[in-house]
Amino acid sequence: MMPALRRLGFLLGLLLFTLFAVFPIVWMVITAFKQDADLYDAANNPFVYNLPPTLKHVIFLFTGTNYPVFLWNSLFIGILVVIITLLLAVPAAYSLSRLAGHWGERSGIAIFLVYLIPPTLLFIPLYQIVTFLRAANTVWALVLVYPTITVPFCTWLLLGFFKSLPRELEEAALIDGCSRWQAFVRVALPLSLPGIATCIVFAFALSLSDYIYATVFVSSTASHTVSAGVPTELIRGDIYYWQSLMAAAAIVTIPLAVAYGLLFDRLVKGFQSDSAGGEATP
Amino acid sequence: MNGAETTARVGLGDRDRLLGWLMLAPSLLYIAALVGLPFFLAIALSMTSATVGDPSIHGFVGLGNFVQVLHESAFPLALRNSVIVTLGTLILTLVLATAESELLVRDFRGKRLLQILLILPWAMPVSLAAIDWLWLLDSEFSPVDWLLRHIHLLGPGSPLGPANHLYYYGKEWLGLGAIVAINVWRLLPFATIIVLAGRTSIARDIFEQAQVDGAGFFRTLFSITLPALLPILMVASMFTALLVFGDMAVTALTTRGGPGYATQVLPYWAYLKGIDGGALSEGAAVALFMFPVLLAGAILALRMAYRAESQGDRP
Amino acid sequence: MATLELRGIKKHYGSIHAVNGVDVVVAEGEFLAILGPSGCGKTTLMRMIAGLEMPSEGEILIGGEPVTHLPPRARNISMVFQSYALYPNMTVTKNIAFPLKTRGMPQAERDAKVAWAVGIMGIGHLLHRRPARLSGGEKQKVALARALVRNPALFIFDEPLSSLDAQVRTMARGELRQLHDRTGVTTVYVTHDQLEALGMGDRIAIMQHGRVHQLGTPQELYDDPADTFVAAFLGAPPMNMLERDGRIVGFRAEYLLPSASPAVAHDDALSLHMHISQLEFLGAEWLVYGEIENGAAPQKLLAKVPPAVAATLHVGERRQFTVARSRLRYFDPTTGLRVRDERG
Amino acid sequence: MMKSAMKRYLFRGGICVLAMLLTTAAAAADLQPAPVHFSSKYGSMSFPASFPAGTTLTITQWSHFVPRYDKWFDQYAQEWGKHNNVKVTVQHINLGDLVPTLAASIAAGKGSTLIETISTPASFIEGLQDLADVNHAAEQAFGKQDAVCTSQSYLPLKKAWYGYCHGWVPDPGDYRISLWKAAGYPNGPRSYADLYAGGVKIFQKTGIPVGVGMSPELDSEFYARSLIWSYGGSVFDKCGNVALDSPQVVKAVEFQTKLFKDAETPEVFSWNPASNNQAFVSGQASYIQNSISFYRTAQQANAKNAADTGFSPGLKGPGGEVHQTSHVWFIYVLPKYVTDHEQTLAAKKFLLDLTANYSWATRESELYNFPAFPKTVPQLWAHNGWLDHDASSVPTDKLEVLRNAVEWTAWPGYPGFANPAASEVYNTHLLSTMMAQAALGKKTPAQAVKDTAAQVASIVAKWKAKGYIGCPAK
Repeated sequence: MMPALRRLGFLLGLLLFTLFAVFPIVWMVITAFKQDADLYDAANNPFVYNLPPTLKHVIFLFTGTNYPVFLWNSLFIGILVVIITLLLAVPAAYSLSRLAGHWGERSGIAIFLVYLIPPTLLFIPLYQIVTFLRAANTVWALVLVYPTITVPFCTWLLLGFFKSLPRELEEAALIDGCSRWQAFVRVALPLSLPGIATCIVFAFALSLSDYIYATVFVSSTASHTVSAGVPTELIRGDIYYWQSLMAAAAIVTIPLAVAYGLLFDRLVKGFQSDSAGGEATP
Repeated sequence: MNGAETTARVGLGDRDRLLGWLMLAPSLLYIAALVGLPFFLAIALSMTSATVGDPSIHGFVGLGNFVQVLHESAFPLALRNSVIVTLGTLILTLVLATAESELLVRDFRGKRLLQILLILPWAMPVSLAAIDWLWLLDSEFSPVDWLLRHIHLLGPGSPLGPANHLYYYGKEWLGLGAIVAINVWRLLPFATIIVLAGRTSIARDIFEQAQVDGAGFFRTLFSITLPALLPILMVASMFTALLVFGDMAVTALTTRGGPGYATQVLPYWAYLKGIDGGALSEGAAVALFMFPVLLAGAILALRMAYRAESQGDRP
Repeated sequence: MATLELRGIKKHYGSIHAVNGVDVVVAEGEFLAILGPSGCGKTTLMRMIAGLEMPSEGEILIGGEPVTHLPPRARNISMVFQSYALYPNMTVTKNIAFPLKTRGMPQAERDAKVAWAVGIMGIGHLLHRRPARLSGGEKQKVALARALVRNPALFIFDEPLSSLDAQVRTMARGELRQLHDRTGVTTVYVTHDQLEALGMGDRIAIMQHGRVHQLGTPQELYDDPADTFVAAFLGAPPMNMLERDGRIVGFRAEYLLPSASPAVAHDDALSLHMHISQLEFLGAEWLVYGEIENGAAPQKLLAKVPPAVAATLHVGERRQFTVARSRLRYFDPTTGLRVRDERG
Repeated sequence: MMKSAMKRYLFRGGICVLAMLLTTAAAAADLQPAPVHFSSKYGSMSFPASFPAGTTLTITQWSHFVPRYDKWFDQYAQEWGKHNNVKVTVQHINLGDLVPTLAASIAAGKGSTLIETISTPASFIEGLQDLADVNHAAEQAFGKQDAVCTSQSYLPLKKAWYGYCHGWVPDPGDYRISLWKAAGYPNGPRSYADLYAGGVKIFQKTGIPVGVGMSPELDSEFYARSLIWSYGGSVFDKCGNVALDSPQVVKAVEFQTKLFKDAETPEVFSWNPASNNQAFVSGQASYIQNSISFYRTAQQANAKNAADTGFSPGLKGPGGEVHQTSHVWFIYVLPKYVTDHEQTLAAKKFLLDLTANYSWATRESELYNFPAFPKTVPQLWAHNGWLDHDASSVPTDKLEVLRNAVEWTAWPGYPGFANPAASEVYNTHLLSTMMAQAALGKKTPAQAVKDTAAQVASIVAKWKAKGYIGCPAK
């Protein structure tokens, strides 16, 4: 064995992966503080500040655009979507894994089928439905439709999770005086918290990332999310406000990455319960 | 003593079947109303002559829109590119995710920090990621071009020259490559998490056995790790494929389908035709072409996953 | 404490009959062991008693009251699972208190009850641990305490010793039985280990293919098996069985002894010429592996002999062995059922 | 056509004379827009002095390329609302989101009262209210509307005014003075032949390419049309039938293929609407066709560059013809889902009041918005007025070239009117794609034209079947 060579390969691998992940973001952060004259001079070294860095564009982002509103909307929508998703997906997953009999355990596939219908196909009729419900052009439109993306995903994830919990625990609870519902709430639910934590992160991330619904269902600036609002406000036809665009992306990304990164091992655990989404655990 | 206990009220919470349906019902109703119904509306729409100006479902034209769409020169390209982008992203993502999970399965100092750095792309909304890459691969100001020029790979008299720029989004294969790169970039953390989940749940003694048997790193990887990972790799591919195949933000914000239709993909073309162009029904028809492709892909992947898993179960 | 009555219990899953007509009455305070190989339906039967499954047919009565359609919590039973099913997110105290809490017992009363159960099980030092940090034996005690704490009408044990080490297991057997004797709670004990069943049960129900083959005291089952299945299943080693004169003759290994004098062959004993193929030391006894000519094929027999006798035996020799006629049990070769009152 | 243009020219001259007569030496003072005023009567339309309480008006429009305009407009809208007792809400969205928003609003039957599109909304005609009354009242009050506007909001076949166009934006050629001077074109290129000859020279010498796009975006679409028309071809005939497959169009595509090969880089395939400005402003393009918004930005960000920017009229084709697409049209539409009577009336009054105060719009957009009704902004045309004396430009008459822009400006649908097919062809980027396919060598110019013509034909056939294309019965 060649431990030294192996170690070198290991470090090199880590370095390459980190560079790939971080390079576009470093470039983003560098750009955010550049002066126009520096940015648009093709002869400049793009990685350094040829003119002193400026906070102008970051300040513009917060004072001259509705970015703070977008941030708030994204957060608001994200949190509500997470709540709705959990309210729908947790009982559904439990029901499929424990109560719906044999076909329920195999319904992982069926849940996947819901995914096969991409938003690009649905957004026109969905908009008619959203309007029928008088939610168009408000944040509620997005709160209403984002669970279409998050519920199947989280149900699938939790389905695996519940299946991996020993049945006896809930049966013990039944015998110890719980009804089935209480056994779910008092025993199964606390034990599935790692899975639920994963769901929270994924539901939030998916709702934050959506572009097409956010673009089409909401045109009022006051209701835009970061995802749709930033391109709308900072690409003004003839001009890309590159520095502000980059700042906007960095400001939303970096804190989330820290949060997700700290939860990294948790997220991995969230997927560990199950693999193909349908096989019953013995 | 017993008598008092048995009078405990028997309620809804005790009837498994009924409770099961009640717990499932909200999700089912929600999905039926907001996925099922619009899906059938979309199908209905695709068989009419509806336009954005008059989107009501009337004026039945049968499969006319599908025939019309099939005849356009953009269709084969959009289908081809959708498949290329999806498969390209899929293969690269899986290979890289497997490699990355091999690294991250170990413990080392600074792992926390590295996890934060590696998950960065996934924390960025896809539209902002696309804009980031639009700027990163800008035709004039790309720092990648600048680096390439500085190591004399680009520019007059160099291997990639003579131009001073590569014009990523202005070329067919570089454009598709860039779209693949963006998708790989943003989905790699997600795929790595899934693969890592599978990787860490492989029993340790298998690896120890392999070590005892004298298998090297690559031997172990190909004979032990990968076969054991197969089911979870299928799951990762499903998610990756579905996220990429249905996405239009990356294309819409970078190449816009150009040059010509060289990098056009089905979802953006559907959007362009249906919304920008106003031909709602034709847009719906294009979008519906995605469905059978996705369905076939999903069934294939799931079958493979089940087969791999049931084989793995056997002692 | 209460009686338990099972009347014509059946359970099918599709075309599979997991339990196929079981009638059992367990007396108040009785310790009933349900014994059978895996897949015999004992677990399903137990789950129906607990209320975790509904029988397809039949009735269950606890304390004379029908509970067939009641959920588990309304049956006032306690159950100790094979895996103990301790709630991993709760401390030992909380685990034990859980059944009381679900019944809405006030805190003070609850504490007293828990302290009582903890005292009985002698687990006072474990109270603040979580299940993950308990040994197998400790887990078992906690699970027992949890079952005990609320004075159930019925205890159900699902192979509670199977995950313990062999040494601890013997001890635990004794403790479990003592616990039952102390509390006097009617108990149903499911196991596939006959030592447990024989050692603890007031009566044993032996099950196979969803039916109870025999229900009786350990002694009855051992001495008078109702059919060839019981005879072959119970006892270590199982009963020797020979086909003779169109019947199956069975006898236990400990009754097969070398004849005192080779010439002796009288009416009261069955004598067999056996070729000794192996001798095995068991500690207090020796196990003799032998073969006899029996029609076409040689047949293997086992004898259990005291050391003194064993010393006279040698591998490879042929000896005459005898069994007292009173020790012989006859079975019908087609049905396997015991044929009674037979002589010669 | 020629005659009407001449008439307009004379008419404009009249205005100038009038302005000169009215002004004395201190002309600058009177170049100020008249104070904002609202009238309750325009032509045959009259409005209440004040709307009943609770009347609302919501307007969705783009984020203007000249940010100053938005600031002014929002303020103006509030002032208008206060004066007329209407609660006005203005939303600004990205130009790319205009069409989807309009589409979604119509599909949903709910949305803003007025939506302003920046190209013809003809393909939405089925979902829009007829605005004949407003357009007639405007003509009575403000004189004739420029054809570049009328063509984008009126469909003769149906006699339908599906929009109200209040302004448009010329699309001059923009050239880097220093480069073209060095190449021997001190006044910049004046014909496509100049563009090729000079462009190639500059590219070879400096590596700086010509910046006319072939990307699926609006600037490239404009350029493709300008080129085709100046070469004597057209996409449609006067009645909206396909006329694309002609030798002239093939010639135009051949020209572009050659220009790309000799004087452009592949970046032109990847452009978005901002790219040509960005390239031009950063000195990486010798010539682009674009409206003056980038110039306004450059004046602040990079004065040196701005000073080195010259404007030229549309380029002459081989036959001497000049046609340049208008860059932007400001067209308000009133979707059919707006049914409230007061709201409808308020919307119509808003449109007419805006036109009455258009000199503000033109000035606050830094001369980006040209009036649909030229009479409403006399300051623009006045001698020593806004165009020939733009204080921020060096020299101050740099924008003078725009004065006659209306004469070399055409529009999608030209020589006929815009129709839903023209709009669909434009919005799905068929022409820039055609140019790109030929330039990339994927197809021969002739084949590219033929295929695209077939595609256009199927779109035309579809709309013809719906009765939106054809010659109006005389």
